[in-house]
Amino acid sequence: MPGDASQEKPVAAKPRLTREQIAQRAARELTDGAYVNLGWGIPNLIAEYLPKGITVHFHSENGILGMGPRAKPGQEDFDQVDAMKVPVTLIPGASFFHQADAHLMTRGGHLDVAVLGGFQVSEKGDLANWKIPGAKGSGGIGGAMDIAAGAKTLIVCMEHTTKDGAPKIVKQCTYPLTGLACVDVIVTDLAVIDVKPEGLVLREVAPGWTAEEVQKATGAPLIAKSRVAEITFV
Amino acid sequence: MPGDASQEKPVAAKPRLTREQIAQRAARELTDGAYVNLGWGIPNLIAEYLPKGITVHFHSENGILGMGPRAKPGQEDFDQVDAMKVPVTLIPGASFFHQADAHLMTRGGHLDVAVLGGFQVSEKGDLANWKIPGAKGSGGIGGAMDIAAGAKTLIVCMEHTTKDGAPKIVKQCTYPLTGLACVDVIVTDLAVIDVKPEGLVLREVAPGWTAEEVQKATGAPLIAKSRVAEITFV
Amino acid sequence: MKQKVYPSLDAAVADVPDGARIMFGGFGGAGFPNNLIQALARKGTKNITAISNNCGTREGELGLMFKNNQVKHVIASFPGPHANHFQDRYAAKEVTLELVPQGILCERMRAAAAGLTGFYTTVGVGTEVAGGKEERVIGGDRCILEMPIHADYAFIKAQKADELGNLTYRLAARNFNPIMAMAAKTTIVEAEEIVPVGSIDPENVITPAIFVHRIVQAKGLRYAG
Amino acid sequence: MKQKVYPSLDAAVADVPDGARIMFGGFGGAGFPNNLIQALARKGTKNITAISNNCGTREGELGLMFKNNQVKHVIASFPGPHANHFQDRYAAKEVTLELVPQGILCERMRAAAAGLTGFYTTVGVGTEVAGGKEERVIGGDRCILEMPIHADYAFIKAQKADELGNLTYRLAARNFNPIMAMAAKTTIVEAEEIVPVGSIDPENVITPAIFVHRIVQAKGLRYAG
Repeated sequence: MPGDASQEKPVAAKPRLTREQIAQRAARELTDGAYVNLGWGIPNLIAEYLPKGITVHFHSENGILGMGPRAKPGQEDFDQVDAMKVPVTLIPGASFFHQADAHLMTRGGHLDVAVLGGFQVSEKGDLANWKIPGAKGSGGIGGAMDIAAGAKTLIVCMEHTTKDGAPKIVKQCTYPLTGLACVDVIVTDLAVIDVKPEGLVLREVAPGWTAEEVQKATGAPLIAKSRVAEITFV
Repeated sequence: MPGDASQEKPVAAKPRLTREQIAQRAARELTDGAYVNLGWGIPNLIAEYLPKGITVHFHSENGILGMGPRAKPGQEDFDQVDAMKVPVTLIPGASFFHQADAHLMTRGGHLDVAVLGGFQVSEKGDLANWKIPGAKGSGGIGGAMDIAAGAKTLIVCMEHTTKDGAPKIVKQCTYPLTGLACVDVIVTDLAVIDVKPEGLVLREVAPGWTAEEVQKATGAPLIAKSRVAEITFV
Repeated sequence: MKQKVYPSLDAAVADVPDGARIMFGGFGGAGFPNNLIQALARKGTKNITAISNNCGTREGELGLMFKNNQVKHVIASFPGPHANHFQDRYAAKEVTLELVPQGILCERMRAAAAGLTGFYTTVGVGTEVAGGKEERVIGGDRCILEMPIHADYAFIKAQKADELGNLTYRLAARNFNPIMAMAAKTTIVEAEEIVPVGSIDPENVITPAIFVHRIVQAKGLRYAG
Repeated sequence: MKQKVYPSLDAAVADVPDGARIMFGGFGGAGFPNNLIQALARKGTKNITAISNNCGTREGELGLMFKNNQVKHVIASFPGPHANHFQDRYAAKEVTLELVPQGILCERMRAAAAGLTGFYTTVGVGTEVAGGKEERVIGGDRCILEMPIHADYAFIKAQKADELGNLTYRLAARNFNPIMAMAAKTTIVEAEEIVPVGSIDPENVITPAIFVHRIVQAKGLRYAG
């Protein structure tokens, strides 16, 4: 999809989706009755944007199924926290279990959808999301590797490019990997992309963006149908 | 320990311990607070003969800890059965769990003592107790292999010889094996024997029996101290 | 909201195809999904691979499946002396058998449930069950490699199910049921009682709803033969 | 009858020697055995190998162990950005770290508990955590071999303990505690409440008494920093 760069506005000038809008778009990937794990960062905002009329069962890897919204101030119970240490509520039919069973659920293919943040996603669906090369300190993996290996559908929510404008969707990850060939869908501030056996298929673009512009911001080839739809918000 | 056979009564003529007496003697190996699994046959009689003043926590591999005596007729609950399908009672502090956790206990070294029946025990402590060569039908293993592999102390209770008078304690098992080098103590109708790195150590003999006579009924060498005590019953 | 409660036993098993791999809960007369087994007999599914601790008690429990010649292969720990219908089929070579130590049966199903692709154990080393299995020494101990046991369906007997699929079991009728519920692709539960969502304390749920796909109410049926 | 209830926190940890391998329960501020950790600080045990999801929150939870330089090696999943005492010791090379994916940390401890001697998983294949581990293909999937994590002690935080050692936990404070309780040679429990034997419904016991060796009553202590 090569474009003629000279005829286009600079990429940075166009508005992109906000973090909330990325979450809002990703929320529409969830279906009624799904069992879902939300990771740190943008994914954690998704619960606020569930489509009306559907029930989603949120899983937390510390041993909760059926989390509701955050607890209101003053009503927090600090023994009832999610994986981000945030006091949460429960929906009816929730359950508690130990952490080995919680990860039996992640690894064993029991989660319908998991949504993780990402530093880089490769064209094969490799994910890097736990460690920035050269960062200070020990780093930490948490549940991401188990979740990446096991979820039936893995969605990654992230900005399309780094703060310096470098693509985060790349031919090959240069950051330390979380998992190989694990990502199914990428939702960014510029696009919705499916990771398919034939490559990265551009499903939707941010309002006002063209497929060519999104390709320019992407470090791996995108496959686009003749007309790619714009992301809409209801 | 070769003896002069001509001076002795035929082995078969002397009284041996009954099955109940074997169980009674084996029960004395259990200590206060021990977690114990009892197998089919003679081991299952042991619970009736616990030394006074001690509490033993009986484990059943179908998912019970803290079994009490059999349920009285008319008071049976057929959802509360032991591994022999017998309705049992519970002692205070009992618990239920699923069968994977029940065998995590057997394999993982959590049982202080397990007592199994035996067809043959070798001088190395190999056990054969699940299948008679040439027997009709499919055979069945049950929990014996997990229990044999994992118990801290494994006691085998059995008759010292077969109905034909052949020794069941042998140099090498000829029956299909349950486990290698797993038996710690053998309690029979003739003796109490410890399986030690140096060999089979004769600890006690049945009343009226000599070490030499027990040796004759045994298919592997026994190590005896100068004076081997007789089994006593209080 | 997505419905897991089925109107009848027959509806709950209506799609179980010939050749299905099915786990059946139960041990020692307790916790057997006898109503589902009877429905499967009515359905007539053939060439089943049955994964179960034992092979029934006369025509009760799994016995019905062998009486009707619906099973071609069994993975079991203790088929049992009273499993006469199985024993007859086995003697006639109409059914094949893989014998597995009971705890290893649990662990192999749990490995499938947990997304593990194999494990080493000392159980069974040097015995018939080690036949054909990879052996290696780990930490000085001889170990064999055991592989996960997957299944298309699990037939489960629960005491209570809420409408989402959270389960509790009664006493020792729990046995294999929670493990099998986690291990199969589609878990079908017969529950004594279907209770409203929210009526099982979240701390007392034994099988979380994520593992349960179909629920049908059925009064306990125990084979007392 | 054998007594598991200890008169004080200090008595419960009095024999924990230098160089001990200790599992510490807790996740996200919930279910940490903070009273036992403080007792271990008073005892002054050194050169600990700590097995824990994270490495404390400032001087709270496991943070105290690093502040006091009592730990030489950590096996953890997510040391954490607020584990400043750990991070300082780590930067100064006073403590070494093995990073493990969280679910694999659970499974490796469970393998120790269950007497399994290793398992294969697809988790971590092609990543830094696969370094030095045996890799093989099973059923078409690249897998790595993970080994059990054993420990001398587990420090556990429970809600209720009966005098035999049956435990329950409160809400999500359950987390790693039941797994660690099963995996260690000696399991030491601080319980909010010690209740009479028989007062926990046998169906609602989460950690059966067989896994518990020492119990001490201690009022919950939460690090709120």
